[in-house]
Amino acid sequence: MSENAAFEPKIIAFVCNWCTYLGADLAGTSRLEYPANVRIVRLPCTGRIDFNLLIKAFEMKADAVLVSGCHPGDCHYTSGNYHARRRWMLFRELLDLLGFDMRRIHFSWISGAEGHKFQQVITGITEETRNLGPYKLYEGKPAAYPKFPETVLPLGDFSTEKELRQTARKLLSEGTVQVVIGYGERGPIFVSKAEDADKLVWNRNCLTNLTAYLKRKEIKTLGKAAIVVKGCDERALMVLEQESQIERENLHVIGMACEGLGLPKCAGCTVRQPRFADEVIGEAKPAEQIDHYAALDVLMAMPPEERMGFWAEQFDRCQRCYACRQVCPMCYCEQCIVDKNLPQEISPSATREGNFAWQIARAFHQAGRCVGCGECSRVCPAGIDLWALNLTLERAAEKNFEYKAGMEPAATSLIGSYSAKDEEAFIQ
Amino acid sequence: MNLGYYPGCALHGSSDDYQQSLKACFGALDVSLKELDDWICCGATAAHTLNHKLSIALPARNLALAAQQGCEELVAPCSMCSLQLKKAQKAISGDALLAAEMSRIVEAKPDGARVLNLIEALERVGLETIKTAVKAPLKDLKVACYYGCLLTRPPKVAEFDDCEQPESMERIVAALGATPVAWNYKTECCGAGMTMADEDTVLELSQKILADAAAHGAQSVVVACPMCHVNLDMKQSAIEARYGTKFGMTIYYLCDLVGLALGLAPKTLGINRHFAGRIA
Amino acid sequence: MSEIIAQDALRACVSEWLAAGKCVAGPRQVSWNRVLYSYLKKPEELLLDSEARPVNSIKEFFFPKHEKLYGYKIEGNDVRLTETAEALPEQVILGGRPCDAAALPILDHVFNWDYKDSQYNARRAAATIVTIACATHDDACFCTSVGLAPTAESGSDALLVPFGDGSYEVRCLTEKGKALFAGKTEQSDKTAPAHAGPEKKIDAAKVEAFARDHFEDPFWKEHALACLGCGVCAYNCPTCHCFDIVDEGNAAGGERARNWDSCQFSLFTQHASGHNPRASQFNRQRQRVYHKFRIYPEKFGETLCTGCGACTRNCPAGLGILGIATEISHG
Amino acid sequence: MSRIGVFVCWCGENIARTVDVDRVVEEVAKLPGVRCAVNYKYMCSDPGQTMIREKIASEKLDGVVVASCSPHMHLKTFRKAAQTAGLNPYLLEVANIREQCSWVHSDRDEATEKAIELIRMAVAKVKNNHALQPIKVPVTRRAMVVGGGVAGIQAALDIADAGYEVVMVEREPSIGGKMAGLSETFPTLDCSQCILTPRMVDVGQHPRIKLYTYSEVEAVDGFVGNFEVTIRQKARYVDITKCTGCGECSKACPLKKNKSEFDFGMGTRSAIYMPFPQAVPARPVIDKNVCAMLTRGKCGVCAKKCAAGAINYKDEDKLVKEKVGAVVLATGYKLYSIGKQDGKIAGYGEYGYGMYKDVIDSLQFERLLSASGPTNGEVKRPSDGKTPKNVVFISCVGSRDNAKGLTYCSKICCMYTAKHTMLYKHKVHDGQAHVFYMDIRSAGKNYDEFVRRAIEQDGAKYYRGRVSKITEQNGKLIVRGADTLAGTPVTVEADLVVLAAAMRPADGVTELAQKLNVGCDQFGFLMESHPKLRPVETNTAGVYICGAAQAPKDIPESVAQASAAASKVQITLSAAELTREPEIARINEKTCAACFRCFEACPYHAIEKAEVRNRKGELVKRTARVNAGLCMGCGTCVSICPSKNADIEGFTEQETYAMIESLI
Repeated sequence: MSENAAFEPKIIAFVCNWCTYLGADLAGTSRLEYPANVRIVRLPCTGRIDFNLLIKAFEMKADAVLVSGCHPGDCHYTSGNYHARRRWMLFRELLDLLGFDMRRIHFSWISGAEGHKFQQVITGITEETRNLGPYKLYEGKPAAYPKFPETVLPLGDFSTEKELRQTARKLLSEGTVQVVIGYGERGPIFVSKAEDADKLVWNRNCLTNLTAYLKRKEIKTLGKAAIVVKGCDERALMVLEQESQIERENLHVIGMACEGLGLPKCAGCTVRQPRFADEVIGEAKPAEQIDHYAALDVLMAMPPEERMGFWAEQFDRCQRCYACRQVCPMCYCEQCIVDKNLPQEISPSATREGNFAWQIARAFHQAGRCVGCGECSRVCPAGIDLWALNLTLERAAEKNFEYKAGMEPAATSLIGSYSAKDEEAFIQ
Repeated sequence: MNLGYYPGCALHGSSDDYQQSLKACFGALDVSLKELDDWICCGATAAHTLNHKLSIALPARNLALAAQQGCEELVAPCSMCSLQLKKAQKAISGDALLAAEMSRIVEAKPDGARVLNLIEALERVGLETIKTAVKAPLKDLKVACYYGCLLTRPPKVAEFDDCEQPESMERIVAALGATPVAWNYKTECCGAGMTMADEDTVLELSQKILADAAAHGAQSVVVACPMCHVNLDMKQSAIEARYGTKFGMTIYYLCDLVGLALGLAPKTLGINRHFAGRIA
Repeated sequence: MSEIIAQDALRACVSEWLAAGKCVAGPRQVSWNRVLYSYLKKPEELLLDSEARPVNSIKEFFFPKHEKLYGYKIEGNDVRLTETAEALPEQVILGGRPCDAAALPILDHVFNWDYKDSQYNARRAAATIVTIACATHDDACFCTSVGLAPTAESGSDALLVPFGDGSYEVRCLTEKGKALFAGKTEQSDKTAPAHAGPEKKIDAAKVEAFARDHFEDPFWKEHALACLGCGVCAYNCPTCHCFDIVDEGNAAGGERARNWDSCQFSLFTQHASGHNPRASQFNRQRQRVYHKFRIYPEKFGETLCTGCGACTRNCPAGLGILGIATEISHG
Repeated sequence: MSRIGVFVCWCGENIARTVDVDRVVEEVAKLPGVRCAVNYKYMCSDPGQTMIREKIASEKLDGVVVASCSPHMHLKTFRKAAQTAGLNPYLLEVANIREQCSWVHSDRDEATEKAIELIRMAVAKVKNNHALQPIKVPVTRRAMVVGGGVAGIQAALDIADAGYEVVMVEREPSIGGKMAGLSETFPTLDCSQCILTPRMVDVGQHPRIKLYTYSEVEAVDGFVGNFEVTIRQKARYVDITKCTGCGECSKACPLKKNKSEFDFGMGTRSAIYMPFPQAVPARPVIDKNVCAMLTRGKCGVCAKKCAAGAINYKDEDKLVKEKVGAVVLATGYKLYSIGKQDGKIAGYGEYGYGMYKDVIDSLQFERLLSASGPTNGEVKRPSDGKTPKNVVFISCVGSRDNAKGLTYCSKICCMYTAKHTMLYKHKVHDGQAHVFYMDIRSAGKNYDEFVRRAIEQDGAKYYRGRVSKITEQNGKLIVRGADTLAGTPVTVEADLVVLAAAMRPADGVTELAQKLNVGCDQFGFLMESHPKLRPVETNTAGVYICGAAQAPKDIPESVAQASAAASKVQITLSAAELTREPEIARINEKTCAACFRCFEACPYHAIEKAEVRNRKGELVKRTARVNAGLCMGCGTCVSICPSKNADIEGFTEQETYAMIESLI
């Protein structure tokens, strides 16, 4: 404490125009004094306050950040704060995993009539932050690579290759589809001639989540497609349909029953048998169930500063090759936020700051969408444990909203919707 | 069922009969009362008029103890105790800074336990449970339910159905088969702490209460506060002497009636230790 | 007569260099499935005689993925430049493979043919490259096809040829190399066996010839369909050297920096107007092959590929130079 | 390089006392892009605004920052000034250095530092602002008035007389509201019905007013100028087009013992009934919960009696749609529920309301006084019909009571209580009125004189103090209270007690408000968009409020406010097209990936799924698109959109990031 006696923290508050900003004004008209450390950024509604703003605020050396808006039910725009609340419920879990100092991120509901509360909240935050001292963003303790629980990596037999080829041949020769997106000896292939159907293979190297190709211009031009999916890949189709990225009826789905490719994600797989494919090839025995989240518990068991150290070491390796983005079926934006520079919300540089900003954005944009196909982790040349970020958000969605992406086709998007009943304990 | 038990000074002293009745009664409902270890004054002393912080810190410590001793529900049969404890809880829950300060002072987190006065405690046990446990229904007992001034006030803290026309005690009494009378003085003051300081006032106020109860056909008055009992029971003869009216009104603790209805002997409940009236 | 050094002696050197304040980089197991060339904190981290090949190349020790060129401060209405006087420590790049080292002379040309890139050159000057000859190769390797070999010496200051018994024959090729190992080696009369390396897989000349008159050939489309447009191939290629220059800062000031860039990104050639001369992924892939086998050779007289196979090994979609070049080479 | 002008306001001493305005000017003048920086005593004053206008012209400013009070105070003022000087108003921003700086900090250096930073943020934003043009939307030149009380009636008549069509929706079978049930009105004691009923008839007969009684607003779609309202016409079981209002049906109806809503339970009515003789429309309605025909399928007497054959037991609720351009909410009030109500104790049990027959509320007393009331204007107490000789009036029952009631003052109770004592005295000459009050609030033309008359001429006894308890003893109500002026407890043996219960918003207002996205305060009163400057507007464009729905008020005020709302409506309807604030969302259709999560999230359904087609009409791509008429500019879509193709004018990503980056 003492060495921070002279330290005056910088606090950035993002507040809505109709409640908290008016609350702050009321504190003024009522002459309620509070420390001068806070800088208020006025936005129309908490619904407008995006997580990237918080990250940027910390990059600009904020020692603490406050997000504040109307009480539930009081939103000037009826539901902006509900949307915000749902996002923060997910976002905090991600930051926590990364080992962020959660004592520096505050959320509150302050109405236009609560000048006193505004005074109290700001005073509280300022004092707490004074005691915490300056925030050394993204600096953690070096940590040994944690010991994740051992799992057997199941490997199925791939006897159904012949059937797959027959199916493809039939679809092409009968003109049901113009192209079959499948796996070849070296990787994904696009078979448009029936006689080439034998180029298709089904073996342990059929790793790529082929649904990632559905977003690509080059592939769309090939005509009506049949696509080979494993149960895990198939989940992506649900989300893509939910987000109007595919018209299911214009896509022929060949589901491959799969008992594992010997990857970590195959342990305890719950979707070995595709459920919504137009035709399913093979029968898969259900996998022995395991606790997917056990690995996260290992990470969360580390003290925050060590978690931060762990991720800093990992993200320092990130090259920004964007393989994680390119292989992801859910990353279909026409122009990725990181490729935009007015404003430059996320630094394109492979610096620690830039890489954190990028990985946080990439992961959070998957909140309630990632289907856990694990491709990002598999292809990352730097071997960054990206799966942990996705899995954390998956757990948060399941824990807070009993929501699992890509399980049923009719689901509404988690982030696009809200419930007045969403329950959290962190908003003052 | 297990409930924590905060006796406070009264039940360990002048109102020992209350404690006896309480234990017997809850025993019969097989509710075990675990007395809070190392409890201290609830603050209903001069504290709450002299030193605000102290008046919160005292109950806060008791609440902290409750939390430490893993008790989730704490019965405080004395209306002053329950009030003080609830007051403190309210104050702390509403004010983060104060909460922090209190934790510093009592060196523990003063949260947790839900505080129950006698009525709430019985409600917690459940009207149905009590109904079914009744062995000797108290039919043809006409009783005036007397809450006194502290049990229901201040409304924001006590959170009674209505601080002026409460009905929770009537519901319990009815469940025992007795007939609660409709009367006017349910929540008037009996003179409470004036007992020593200014007896005249006590006698006057208590007389009004007894008179109105009698006027509305009550044969007895049931209370849930040691102070009320002292003033209506112990002082009754003095009142009768002063105003020359014979009341002969039995003053029961609420748990007395429950106990009786459950078939316990008046002796077991310590009713024989009361001063006025005859035992039903 | 030859100089040899045992592995533990080599590790001893590493700790000595570290103690002397040098930066030592070498292959390191960074995660369960990845080996990267990266700076070492302790000698044990150095991964020797492992089948697993580092994903990246050693170029990043001279041409980092992000490099500050200079900083600026905004004061009132004027801007003040602040030079980046980064004192470069001496570097030892240990355990690179000949195909990695061979890329350095190539990069030297790029960074010096007109503008002399001081920062790159400073890094080069401060570094000693100690290569380890390959004792094995995998399906992706094709150094022999581009005129290199498991014991190629180009770009190395010293070459360590493994005996297979945990010791190496030390061939000091430059003064730097000699200086580094002076007194660290023992005399011996054995000489290390030379590993043959992969059979010749592609014919660079054929590829260049094909490139000359097949610019519009449908071949390129067919072979690019699977490409997802990430930067793995370029970023981990020892010879790819494209970069982007960005200004990053805020109201107080900021920096001008050089970041890696890849011709495989759609934004690489995107015009401000929105028009993109390489609109589709196959254009970009074709560009990469052209640059390596036609455009660069035309300018500098050598192929922009050392046959390390990194692009093929690491491509998420199983593509890479080797596949395409092979197809062209065999008809 | 931009040319920004910074204008620092002293706000007299308010800012200058704690913020060193000279230093501020000196510092911000150094900011890149700042062309000039000046300070002045009162920027909002005419000379202040002139200064801004002149500088814009002389310095060719392309952006302005005014450092002054909260933007909620004067942003509009200054933007207007900029506009008159030819600068696009949206190139002006306000830095709030009063409410959020000088007023909350005492350390002069800290406050000055903060002021400088706040201005720096504003400058950074302005640099990134761009000119915005107001949005034009077409207008349906009709209005809807919800609520047929005196406020609604006034509003409807004003709008209709101005030449616009009005749709009036009233929940009860007749318009007239509370006022129709009152006896006489203060301070003139003229008969309430005598002044109201003619206005009611006007409404009923007005060629431009379309009346929906016994109807409720089911749903509201659209936006200012373009609302589509769905109205539920509740089944009346009487065809009002055939019915002549002769009243034979009610006479014949065998079920006469139903509490009359109009008499607040003091009187009775038959199952088929007209709420009161002067009802508009003068048509009966069948209470479907009691009518024997509708409950048990037996009876049908009224149908037999009805010569016009207007009775229709098969009648059902109907849903009708109406298009309007503006809406007036005049939904009125109800009384604070005291004591026992439907078996539940609601508060103030000490007064025994609902336990003691002769404890009644003020509206019930109005009916006792009213010539058209259940007692034909004779004051008789409910329990035994005796004429009460001692009547106690208690004011502030529920009002101004932080402990267990409502914090606000219901405003009219003092006056009508005084009125009650008078009218009572005039009817019961040997009677005595007692009033327990906290304060007498009689501000208003001839109001205080009126109260004086009650006390001095009609001899009402006023006790300044609260009543602690009412008890009943052998037929008398023992009222125990205090006279704090005399400093003594008071006990009155009363025959009747009248409680001046607080005014609360009518039931269902919050639900209605939600349908229109209008805010309510913590008590449920409709929220005006500015307490002083926009008292009848709401935060939803095109929706206006008046009468007791907004806050407790008396008849003259309600009428005045109704006319105010009416004139606002006329402004909205005056042009075929109206202009809206352009600070709304926009979508970059070029890079929109059409995932339509914004479509799901938008609270105003302002996002459309659109298609982009080329000249040949082929589909190029799908995209989200903003309906400028619907968008309210909350920006929820911006956060939902991963690649920020959605952005919000006035708070764009670029502006916001510039602000944050200026905080270094």
